[in-house]
Amino acid sequence: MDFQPNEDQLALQEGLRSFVEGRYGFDRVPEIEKQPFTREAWSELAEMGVFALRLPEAEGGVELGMVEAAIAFQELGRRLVPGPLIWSHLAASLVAGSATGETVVGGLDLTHPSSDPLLVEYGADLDVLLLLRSDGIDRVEATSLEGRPVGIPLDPLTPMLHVSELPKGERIAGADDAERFAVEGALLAAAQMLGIAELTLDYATEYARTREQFDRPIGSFQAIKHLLADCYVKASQARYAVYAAGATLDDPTVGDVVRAVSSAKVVAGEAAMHNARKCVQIYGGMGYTWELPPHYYLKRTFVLENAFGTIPTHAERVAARLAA
Amino acid sequence: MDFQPNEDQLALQEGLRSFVEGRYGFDRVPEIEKQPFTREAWSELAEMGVFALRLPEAEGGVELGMVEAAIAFQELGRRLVPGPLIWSHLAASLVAGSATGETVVGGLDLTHPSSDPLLVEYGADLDVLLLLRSDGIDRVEATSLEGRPVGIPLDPLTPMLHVSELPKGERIAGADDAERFAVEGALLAAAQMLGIAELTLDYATEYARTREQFDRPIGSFQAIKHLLADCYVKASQARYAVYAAGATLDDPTVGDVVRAVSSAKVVAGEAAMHNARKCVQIYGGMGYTWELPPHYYLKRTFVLENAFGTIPTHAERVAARLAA
Amino acid sequence: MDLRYSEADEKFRRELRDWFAEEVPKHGDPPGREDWAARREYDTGWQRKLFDAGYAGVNWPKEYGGRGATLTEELVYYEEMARARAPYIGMNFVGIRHGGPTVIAEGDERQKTTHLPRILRGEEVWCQGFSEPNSGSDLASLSTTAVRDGDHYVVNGHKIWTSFAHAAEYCELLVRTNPDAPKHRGISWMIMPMDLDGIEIRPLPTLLGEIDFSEVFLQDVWIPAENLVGAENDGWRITNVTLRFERGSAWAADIIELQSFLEELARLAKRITRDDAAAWDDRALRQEIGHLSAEVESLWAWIKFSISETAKTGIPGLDGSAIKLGFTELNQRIYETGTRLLGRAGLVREDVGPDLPSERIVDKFLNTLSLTIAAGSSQIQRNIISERILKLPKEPR
Amino acid sequence: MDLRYSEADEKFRRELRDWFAEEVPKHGDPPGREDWAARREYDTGWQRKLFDAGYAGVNWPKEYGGRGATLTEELVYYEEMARARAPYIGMNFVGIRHGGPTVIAEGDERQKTTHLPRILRGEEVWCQGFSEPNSGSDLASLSTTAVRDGDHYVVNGHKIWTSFAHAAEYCELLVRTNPDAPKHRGISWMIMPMDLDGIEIRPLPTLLGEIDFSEVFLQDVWIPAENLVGAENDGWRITNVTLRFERGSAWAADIIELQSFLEELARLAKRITRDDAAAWDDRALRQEIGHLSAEVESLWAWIKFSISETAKTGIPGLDGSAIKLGFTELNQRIYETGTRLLGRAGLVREDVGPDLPSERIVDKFLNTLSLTIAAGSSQIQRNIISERILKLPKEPR
Repeated sequence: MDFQPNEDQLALQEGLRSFVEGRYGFDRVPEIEKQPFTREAWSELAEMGVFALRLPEAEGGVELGMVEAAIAFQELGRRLVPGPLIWSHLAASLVAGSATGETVVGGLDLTHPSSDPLLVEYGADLDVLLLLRSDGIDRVEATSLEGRPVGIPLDPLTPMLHVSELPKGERIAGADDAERFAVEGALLAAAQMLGIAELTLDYATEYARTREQFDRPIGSFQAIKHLLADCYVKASQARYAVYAAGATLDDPTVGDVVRAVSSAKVVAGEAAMHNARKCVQIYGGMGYTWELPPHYYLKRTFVLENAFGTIPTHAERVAARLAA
Repeated sequence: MDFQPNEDQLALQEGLRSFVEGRYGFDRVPEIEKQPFTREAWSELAEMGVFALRLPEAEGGVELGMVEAAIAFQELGRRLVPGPLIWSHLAASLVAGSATGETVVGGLDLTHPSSDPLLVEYGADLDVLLLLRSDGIDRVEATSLEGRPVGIPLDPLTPMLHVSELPKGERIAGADDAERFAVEGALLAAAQMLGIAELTLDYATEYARTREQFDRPIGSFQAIKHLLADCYVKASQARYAVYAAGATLDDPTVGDVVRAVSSAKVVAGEAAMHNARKCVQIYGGMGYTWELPPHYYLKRTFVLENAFGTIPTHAERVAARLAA
Repeated sequence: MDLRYSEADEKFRRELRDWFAEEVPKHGDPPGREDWAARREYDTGWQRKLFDAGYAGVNWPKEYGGRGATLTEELVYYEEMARARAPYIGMNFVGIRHGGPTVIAEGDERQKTTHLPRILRGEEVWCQGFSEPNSGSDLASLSTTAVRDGDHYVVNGHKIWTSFAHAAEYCELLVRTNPDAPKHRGISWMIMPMDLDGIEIRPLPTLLGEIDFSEVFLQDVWIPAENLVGAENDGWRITNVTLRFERGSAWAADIIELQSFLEELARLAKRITRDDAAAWDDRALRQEIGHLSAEVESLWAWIKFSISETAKTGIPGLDGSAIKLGFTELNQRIYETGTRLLGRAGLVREDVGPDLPSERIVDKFLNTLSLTIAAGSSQIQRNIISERILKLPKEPR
Repeated sequence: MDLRYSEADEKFRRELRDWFAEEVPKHGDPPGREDWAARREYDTGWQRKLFDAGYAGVNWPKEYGGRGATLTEELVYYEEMARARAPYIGMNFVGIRHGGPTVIAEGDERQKTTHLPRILRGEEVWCQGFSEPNSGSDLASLSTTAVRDGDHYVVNGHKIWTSFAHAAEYCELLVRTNPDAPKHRGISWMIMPMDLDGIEIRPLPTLLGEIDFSEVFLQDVWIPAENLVGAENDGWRITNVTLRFERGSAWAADIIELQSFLEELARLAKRITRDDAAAWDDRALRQEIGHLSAEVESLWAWIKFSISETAKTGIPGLDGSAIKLGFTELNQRIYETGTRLLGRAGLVREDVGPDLPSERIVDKFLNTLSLTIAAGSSQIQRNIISERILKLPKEPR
């Protein structure tokens, strides 16, 4: 057992972090916000291997595992990289052109029938929409989608297409792949939330070190210190839960995959929401402005919390395993 | 509207507080613990009017209302006064001798059938046991009870009789009285928990003012201050929720009785548990000793939380009214 | 302890209820977020209607054109306002709830006759110039200076979080008039006309994307000395007196709104399906909503207690901070629950389905994030509670 | 990042599992709470068996009679110990986990050969003399004095929270040897034989009613100077080094125990009925238990990460405080959930029904209340995390 990142994993992390910091640093957000999705940016992500990461070499991939995918998505989460990242990554082996970024693939999780409106993230930017159902995956060409772009999405970096009716689509994969999508999708969303939990902690810590009130940095007050200490614990819990779930998916003999992944989604969801909320609070009035980072992170957290199963859904899934 | 205690209410509170402080102050606990229930102490409580409070004058009572009963039970709760207080108070109009303390009446709430063991508080000290069922109230003579005194009750001041089987009993009241018992019982338990929330706040505040570490009173650290500020908010919420429920029972035209009482049980339960827990924590190592007050309050809180419906039960009851 | 309203209160309630029932629908729906002129018209128009009906400044003394209502009548007013979903006080907020009451308490006769009737009639909009970029929680450290020059003060500084600055005719302004005194002792309170030279307004978009707030830059603004309210350097006391009076019954309308929102959530949860069942079938959700409702009830009772206390003693108690803390934290939790209940419908800030009020719920949730920060953050309130109410020792500085 | 154990680890695991399967049942059930002689016999007897089988001091270096196991083997040891519900370390705790390792790291040869083998064989029980009535969170302010007199130290003071003091042969004692130095610089660490004159032990009942802890009064206790461990006045550093090594894998057994307790709760909830349904049918309860389990998983992963880091760097990282904070707070929540699930059966501290383990669950809940206080309260851990890990500025003093 060596539950430390190996050198390749560290290199992957470093490479992605430096790419993402440069391309998606907060100073770029005002510009990105005007047009969150562009084909050029998407190609760059493909070149970085974000989608092909786990494909066999023969298919143009690098044959990495879920731990590496989790590390990659953690970095994407840290800088709120926009686009249907999870769907295109999952689709790499199913939809031609997804791995290279030529075909932009999004999706809708329909495994849990609900009365929710049909809101497709980046719907207007897609080539292909996948419909994830319990018994299989259906493919719909984006051109056949009828819908209305939502005027004000919650997350300014996640535009939504409100689809009036779903075409039936073409069945391209069965129940096994559907189950795999659901589980891996949940983990990748958790990984992005881990990134959010980390960066909101970093932002809030830095702000607390420099912002002065009552002639001292606010970070010298226990009230702020203890909030941040709790944020640190939550971000750490999220980190190791996500990595452990990745390692379990990579070798299911080391644990229960569903339990590991659902635990990660619960803990990372909790951490992202907690830390983003505290980040707003610690920034004080500035946390309530559009111009500073905290609100973007909080808003994205809601998007990811509602992707591939919420905290209560996954908590119940863990409970079901306990009782098994 | 004048939601302030009137002079009579203040006098009642003051009278009871001074009686209870003298007779049940913490210095008396080691002695009381050896024998939590005595007939003499019970007679004194009866003389103070604890049981006859709401009876008509013709029946030896003082014709007061639920607000006054809540005030009285808040004071009893503050000093952990032992005995089947709620049952004997409720039974005053139903069981001869209950109001005067000559007949000691306890009870078991069976309105929600469960697999819980039959644990009767102060079972070995009772004359009469009432069985509260949804469709009525049954009376059982304590002499006919077969059971085993529990060696180690959680609350050292609340001995338990573990009854093996319940006699059928004699039906002495119908569904209306049963409903009344359930609602008023919940409020009186909430009132006692209010007392606990208040006194644990007082104890912890006083300790924080005097205990020094790092060359300052621990109460000068924000970590402790903010814990106590939250305790203050909880105790206040409990106080006014309990009083409002009392006023609503006294005049049901001012609100929804069930909603008011269930809200009080939720909020007071939450406050007592929170404040008792924080009191242990703020006392630090001393909070973990038998010799100091915090643990007695925490233990009694569990007893009251499980009396006349728990927090989740009452929260659901409130929800049902919202959806009505 | 009596929760029954008097016959006079109930008569007032019936009167109000009838009037709201008639007037609220007539006043129509509020205009869009960015139509400033229309919003001003809507808010001040409603204020004018209130004034004409005798309901403006319900808690202001009669001598200044208010209704001089008792505190319980005020409570009835807020209750009925919330029940009728009457227009929110909006742009009149600072004038009616803050600036006006301060002028009533501390202003001179000229200030009173100049401003009070116009505020009541919706003819004057006020804004607030208190916070500064470096003076948030530590408001008393403010550094905007006012230097006396003849019969004027020359003001320089930078204010932030000024709501509706560009729509306002006047600003209640805190300035430092004595830089050498201890920080609480060198502050003055003045009325700044917003049309003076040297005032620059720069909108500050909130996380809602709204530009209701601005930064206000003051460069050599010459304010007539007669606009000083109260004594020079007595501004901190003046501010705190008003603040303390402001709290209390003002929460009443919000509390009623929260209770009806929780009822709405219960209805919504019955309509929303998840996994082929109504969301309301989820006991965890029911318990959560029931729990939140119980807490709202308790705050409502607390406010009634606090108002009754003020009615008796004439002075608001110390509980304002504690009620503010409890209320604002609870408010956030309630709207977070609402947003979570919406599921993916909560990922948009406009309504995307029949009976799915995403816009209102999500925007309100975002709005609640400001409540635990503005007017003294939760951290500041906890300090106040622990030091002033619980008498815990101060921190070493 | 690899969670797979090596073949050698797995071999060790099989070996251990077989041995525990054979020996645990033979060792029988622990004796009653107050039968001290039997408890000592039970705890030290088990230690002796571990020693004879080569499993004593699994993390101690081989040269001192330990197994010198790798950190992952140590983890395997704790995992299997928890799975087998092997006897708890009990009275051997201070010697094996604290006093012994300190002597290994800082003691001289004589101290090592005198104490280490006897601790390992269960022949020496140690207790801890660190806390004092006025030195809890602020341990470094301790005031028990040791004054050198010839080849002895004369010790006077008052210690508290000393576990099993009356059963122990030795006490690891912190004393002040230089009253004039800054508080962290005047402390020494010594080994005090418990049979010296001048030691008075007074039991301190806990909220469980147990008397595992005592106060220890020291009046002119003459401790041989050779019992000083490390240099005079270097005791604070020595204590902290050991503390830091102590954390980490030691939580592993508790984590496994928590996971199996949550599984037990799920089974229990299926048997308990409430309102004519199984408690487990309550979605709110299932979500709560699932949520708690997810958090346990995350801490387990964190501990594995932390152990792997230590294995690589040789030095435990700074996360010990954070893991302690997370683990102890979670532990309390889990046993509170268990106690609440018991309902009225949780109002007694003995078993009152078939398959209703009230005694164990309720007592364990009460026990968890100490976890957020002892060995650095949650408040102290948050200070450490914020100052040492997050590098936030210190408070003014």
